[in-house]
Amino acid sequence: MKRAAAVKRRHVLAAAGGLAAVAAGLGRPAIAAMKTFRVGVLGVMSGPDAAWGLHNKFCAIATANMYNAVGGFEIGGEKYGIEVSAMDDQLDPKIAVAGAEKLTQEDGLRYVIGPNVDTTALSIKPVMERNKAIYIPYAFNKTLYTPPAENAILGMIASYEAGPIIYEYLIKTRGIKTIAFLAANEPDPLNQQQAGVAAAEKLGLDVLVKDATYQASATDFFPVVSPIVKKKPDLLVLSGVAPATAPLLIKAARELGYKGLLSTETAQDIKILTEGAGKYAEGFISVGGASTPEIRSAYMESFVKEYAKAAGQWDDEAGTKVYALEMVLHTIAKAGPQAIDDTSVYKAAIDSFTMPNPFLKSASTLQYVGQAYFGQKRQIGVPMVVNEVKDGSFQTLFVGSVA
Amino acid sequence: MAQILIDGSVLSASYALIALGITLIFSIMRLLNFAHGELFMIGAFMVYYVYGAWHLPFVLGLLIAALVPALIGACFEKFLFRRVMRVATREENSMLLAVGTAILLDNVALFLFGEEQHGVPETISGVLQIAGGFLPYQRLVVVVMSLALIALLLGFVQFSRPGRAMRALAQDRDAALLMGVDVDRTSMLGFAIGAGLAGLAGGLLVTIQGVNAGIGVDISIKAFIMIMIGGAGVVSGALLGALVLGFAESIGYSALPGSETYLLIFVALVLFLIIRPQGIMGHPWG
Amino acid sequence: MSLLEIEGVSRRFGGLLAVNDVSFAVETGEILSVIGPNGAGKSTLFKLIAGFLKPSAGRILLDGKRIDGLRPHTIAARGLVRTFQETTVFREMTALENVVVAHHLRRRGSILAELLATPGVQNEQENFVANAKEILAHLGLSGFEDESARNLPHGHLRALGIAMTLAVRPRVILLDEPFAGMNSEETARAVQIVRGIRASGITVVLVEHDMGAVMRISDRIIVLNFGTLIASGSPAAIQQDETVIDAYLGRADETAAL
Amino acid sequence: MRRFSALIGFALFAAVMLIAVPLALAGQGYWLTVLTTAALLAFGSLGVWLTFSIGRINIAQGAFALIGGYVVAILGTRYHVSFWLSLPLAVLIAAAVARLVGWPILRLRGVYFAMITLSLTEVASLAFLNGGSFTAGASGITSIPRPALLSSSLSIYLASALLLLIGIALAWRFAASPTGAVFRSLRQGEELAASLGIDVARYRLLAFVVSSGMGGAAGAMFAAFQQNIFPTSYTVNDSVNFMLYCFLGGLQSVAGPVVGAFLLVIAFQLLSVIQRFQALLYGIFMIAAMLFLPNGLMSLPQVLAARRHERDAVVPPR
Repeated sequence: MKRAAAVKRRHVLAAAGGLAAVAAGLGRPAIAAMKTFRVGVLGVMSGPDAAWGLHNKFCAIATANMYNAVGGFEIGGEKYGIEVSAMDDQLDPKIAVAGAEKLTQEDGLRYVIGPNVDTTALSIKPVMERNKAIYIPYAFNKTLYTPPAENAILGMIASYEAGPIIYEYLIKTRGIKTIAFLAANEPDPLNQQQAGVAAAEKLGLDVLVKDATYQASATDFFPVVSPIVKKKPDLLVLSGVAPATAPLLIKAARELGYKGLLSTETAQDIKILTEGAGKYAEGFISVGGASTPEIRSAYMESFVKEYAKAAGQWDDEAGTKVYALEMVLHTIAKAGPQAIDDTSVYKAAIDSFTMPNPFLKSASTLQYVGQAYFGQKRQIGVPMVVNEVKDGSFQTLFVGSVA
Repeated sequence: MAQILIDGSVLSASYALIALGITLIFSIMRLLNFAHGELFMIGAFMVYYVYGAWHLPFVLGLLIAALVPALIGACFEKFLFRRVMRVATREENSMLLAVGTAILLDNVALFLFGEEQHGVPETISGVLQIAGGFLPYQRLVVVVMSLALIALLLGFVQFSRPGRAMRALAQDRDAALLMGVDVDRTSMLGFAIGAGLAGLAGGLLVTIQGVNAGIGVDISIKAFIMIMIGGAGVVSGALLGALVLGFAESIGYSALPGSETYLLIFVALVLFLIIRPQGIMGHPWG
Repeated sequence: MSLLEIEGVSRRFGGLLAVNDVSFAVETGEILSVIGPNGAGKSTLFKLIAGFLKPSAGRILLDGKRIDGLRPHTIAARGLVRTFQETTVFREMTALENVVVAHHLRRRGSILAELLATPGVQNEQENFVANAKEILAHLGLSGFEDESARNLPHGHLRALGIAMTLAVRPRVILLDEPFAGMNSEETARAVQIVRGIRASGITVVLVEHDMGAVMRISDRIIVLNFGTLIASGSPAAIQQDETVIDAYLGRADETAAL
Repeated sequence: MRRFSALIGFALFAAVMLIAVPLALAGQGYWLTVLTTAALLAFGSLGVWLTFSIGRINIAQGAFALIGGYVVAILGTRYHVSFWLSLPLAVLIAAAVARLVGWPILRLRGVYFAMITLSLTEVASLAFLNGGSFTAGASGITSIPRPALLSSSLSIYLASALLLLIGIALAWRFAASPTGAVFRSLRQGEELAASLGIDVARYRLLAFVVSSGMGGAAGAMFAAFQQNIFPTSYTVNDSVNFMLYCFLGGLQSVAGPVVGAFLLVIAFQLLSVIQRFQALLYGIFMIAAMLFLPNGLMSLPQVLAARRHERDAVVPPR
């Protein structure tokens, strides 16, 4: 069945604008004269889940445009114009493989941002490993990042990393003792559910419901939720819930008389939440974009403007994806120009790399993390912002980070 | 237990509108309306815009949720199906055309409405508690309105002149022609009413489930399941199919986690069709 | 032992007894007609014999072996083939292809041999084509071999239907209203064809409304009314039979009254 | 004569697929991948085409591709069975499943058969989703070993192209053989066929089993080439697409599904600008085809010829 997970409104005109922006960037004579660094974006850019891939694309374009506007990005003493090649994989593994082949072989790219989910990321894994091309998936399957695989870098916080941090915070501040988990029967949510259960047990929580699932295409959640809320857990975790489903689950739980806390480890959309669940959305805890308004730097503000120019409007959910191209560029700058064509040079530089986080007001550093989960540093250490819904909008509960 | 009964009734009542619509079109046109779920989705979006976004009365939203899909249905019948069914050399043609209209509507909706999930405020808030089960008033509203609409439709088909023409057409196309039924107009009306029912179901359910542009396929599949259970083209079969599916879902979901429920529903359906290919109420076919 | 024996056959549809305890026998080489008013159960009887319906009670024997309950293709393989009331042919094939397909029971090649188009299979097909052309010519359809069946005139379609049945080489052929909708000239030709079939050694059972043709062609006639066999005998005897006249007249009165 | 020109066409196509394409695109993994995809989809569609020839609208091919893929995945990752052994096994198992479910469901016709086969696609997907550790559930099976001899894009492409050529030959021989004529007769009248001594149930089962075996082979090749398989690898949309390739190319000739699959797969890769409109274009294209070209793209020359004839004729024929 078609995935019902819809994320964020996409404007046709905005997309057309994005294409125009790429074309304009190419046409500029100043850039044509200098060397160019080309980066690929591969992800879902059409259909119901288009927002996921479009976020990656427009973030890359925004970063590229910002550097191109100031005469390029400096690598080894030379300025490079930055060019983005975007490919739509339609969330179809078959098409994703063709796209990966095109980007790595036909276009000769060594750095690709994306894809968005396990199925597409795992499909292109052999292609990327064979071609020794670095790629930055936003998918959580551990085999992508654990040896012998060495070319994938997780672009965001994995929900299995976020879970323990959130539960620990809630134990301390709200005194929760019992917990229940509910997930869609799909790879990402199920993995997150398992990881969440393991983390909760480690923290000494009493896990009342471990393996409740629902069909991804379900629309009425009363039958699914009612057996869970009967057990009255202190916290009900909606593992890896799709933004489209979250409000329906929240509403169902509350209408069935559930009084405890509700949380998820994935990013949500406030408009969808409040529209779908109304007053019931209050108090819902989720992981936010890594750049909520309260913590933005001036650089982030200008990024937001640049993004809006390319995409038509800023989208808070894109906040988790602003880091990818920035990290790639600075790591290459640190490793030296050979890294542009030889990713082993890049990988050698990963372990010791740090840079100040340009997107946050407060001083913090960006680095590669993931040793604990993957046995090697194959994750971008983006800050983890945890939100709570208050009066119909997100409020930052706390900012955490992963090792 | 009470909850299972409540959930089953809510699901069955709303599914019945979907099943009645698709079975009506089937009985008159001998056509499986693949775009039924898409018409449901469009109806849901109409209520979302009229009631949710523009804050006009819910009933006006429902009216538009019935009219827009009905108009689309009428146009499909007049400009596409009538033409193709007249010249078609293979019976596949009209079905493939229906698949085409479904794909078309799916994508037009994606462009017009975006892929974002939408919801509307409740028309009435509060939760009724009966025998330990929870029944939000909103769901009660959906059940009552569904039942009223079903009664209205059955009355229309039974007693009105166009309704009788539809029944005649459903029974025997040639005989209806001989009896002086305007076949073209009645077909168009039947398609429009069937599509309008789908839109109404969507418009009612958007208050519970919300809507996004991708739900069409799933709704269509549910509609197919219901008419396969009950028998295609038979009103009583559609109602029975809705009852069976609604309670299968509510019992299944509370007894079995996740997607096993639908696996069982499908397997049971295939086994059932082996024994009784015409469905419970249907006439033998195939 | 008769060629085809119907013994106490009944068929019930819900509460309706469409065929009620009918028994008769068909002898080798005869032309037997089944007549009766509309709804008398003639078509149901045909379907029962040819295996398209299963009897609720009774036995049907071909060469003394039971065929009731067997599926139509098996009964065809035993040598009993029916035609259809409507002019049923494969409309999107040419006349020749129609008759060639009807040689199915004589195919000997395995599917593998067919896919590889072995000389044996090719040979066999050539024989079928030659034979099909012969049958078509015999039924006055030469020149129409490569015409799509959909374009054939009505009368030729019925001839084509008979041509296809002949290609099966049956011993018994059931003709369902072979003369319906024909003018007298066409009927005369069709009667000749049916006689020709009998002359080639095939036993003929037919259901027909055209009394003139039935009386001319039949060796024997049986009459059904409300699913029950009410008379059987030579054409001359049937024409004198009171119950038969009543059955037909009764119906005629009803029709007139409507 | 017609057979001769068809042979020449087939030989030309084979030469292009096996000689010209590898020479021209040897180093270009991307295009080889696109053509591999097109070839495998075309192969699967040829099966659906066979079921069309008996008059059944088959929306189950995704289910059999899924079965084929999982056979290769499970045998390859857990029991280290060579792909060259598991490929025929995948075909056999898909065919066996088709034989089992085909017998009852083939009694249904028209839209009922379409609905039940569409349900089968759902059943397969849900069954693999709920298969526990045997199918690895929602997380699917990844890291399927590459088949021996098929380590490069070129070799995978060649294997797929060869498979497609075999598929075309198979479907073509079926269509041309007496069995093919029996298939076509079933589409036009099962009762009449039965009365002529044709075992209707057996022949329609044969078509469905062969079709599903081909679906299994396509899924097996895809799994080996992508090295992974998930319950969602083939959905109702994929099953519908298999059917659409046939229909849009044309149901009259074996070339139909091949033309349909290649044209649509390649066109949408070339016109990446319109990729976002792909599904919309499918929809419009289908409706337009139904209205103006009900016999598929392959009938375009005839339709144009008829138009020209109509226009040029001073006196209307007959």
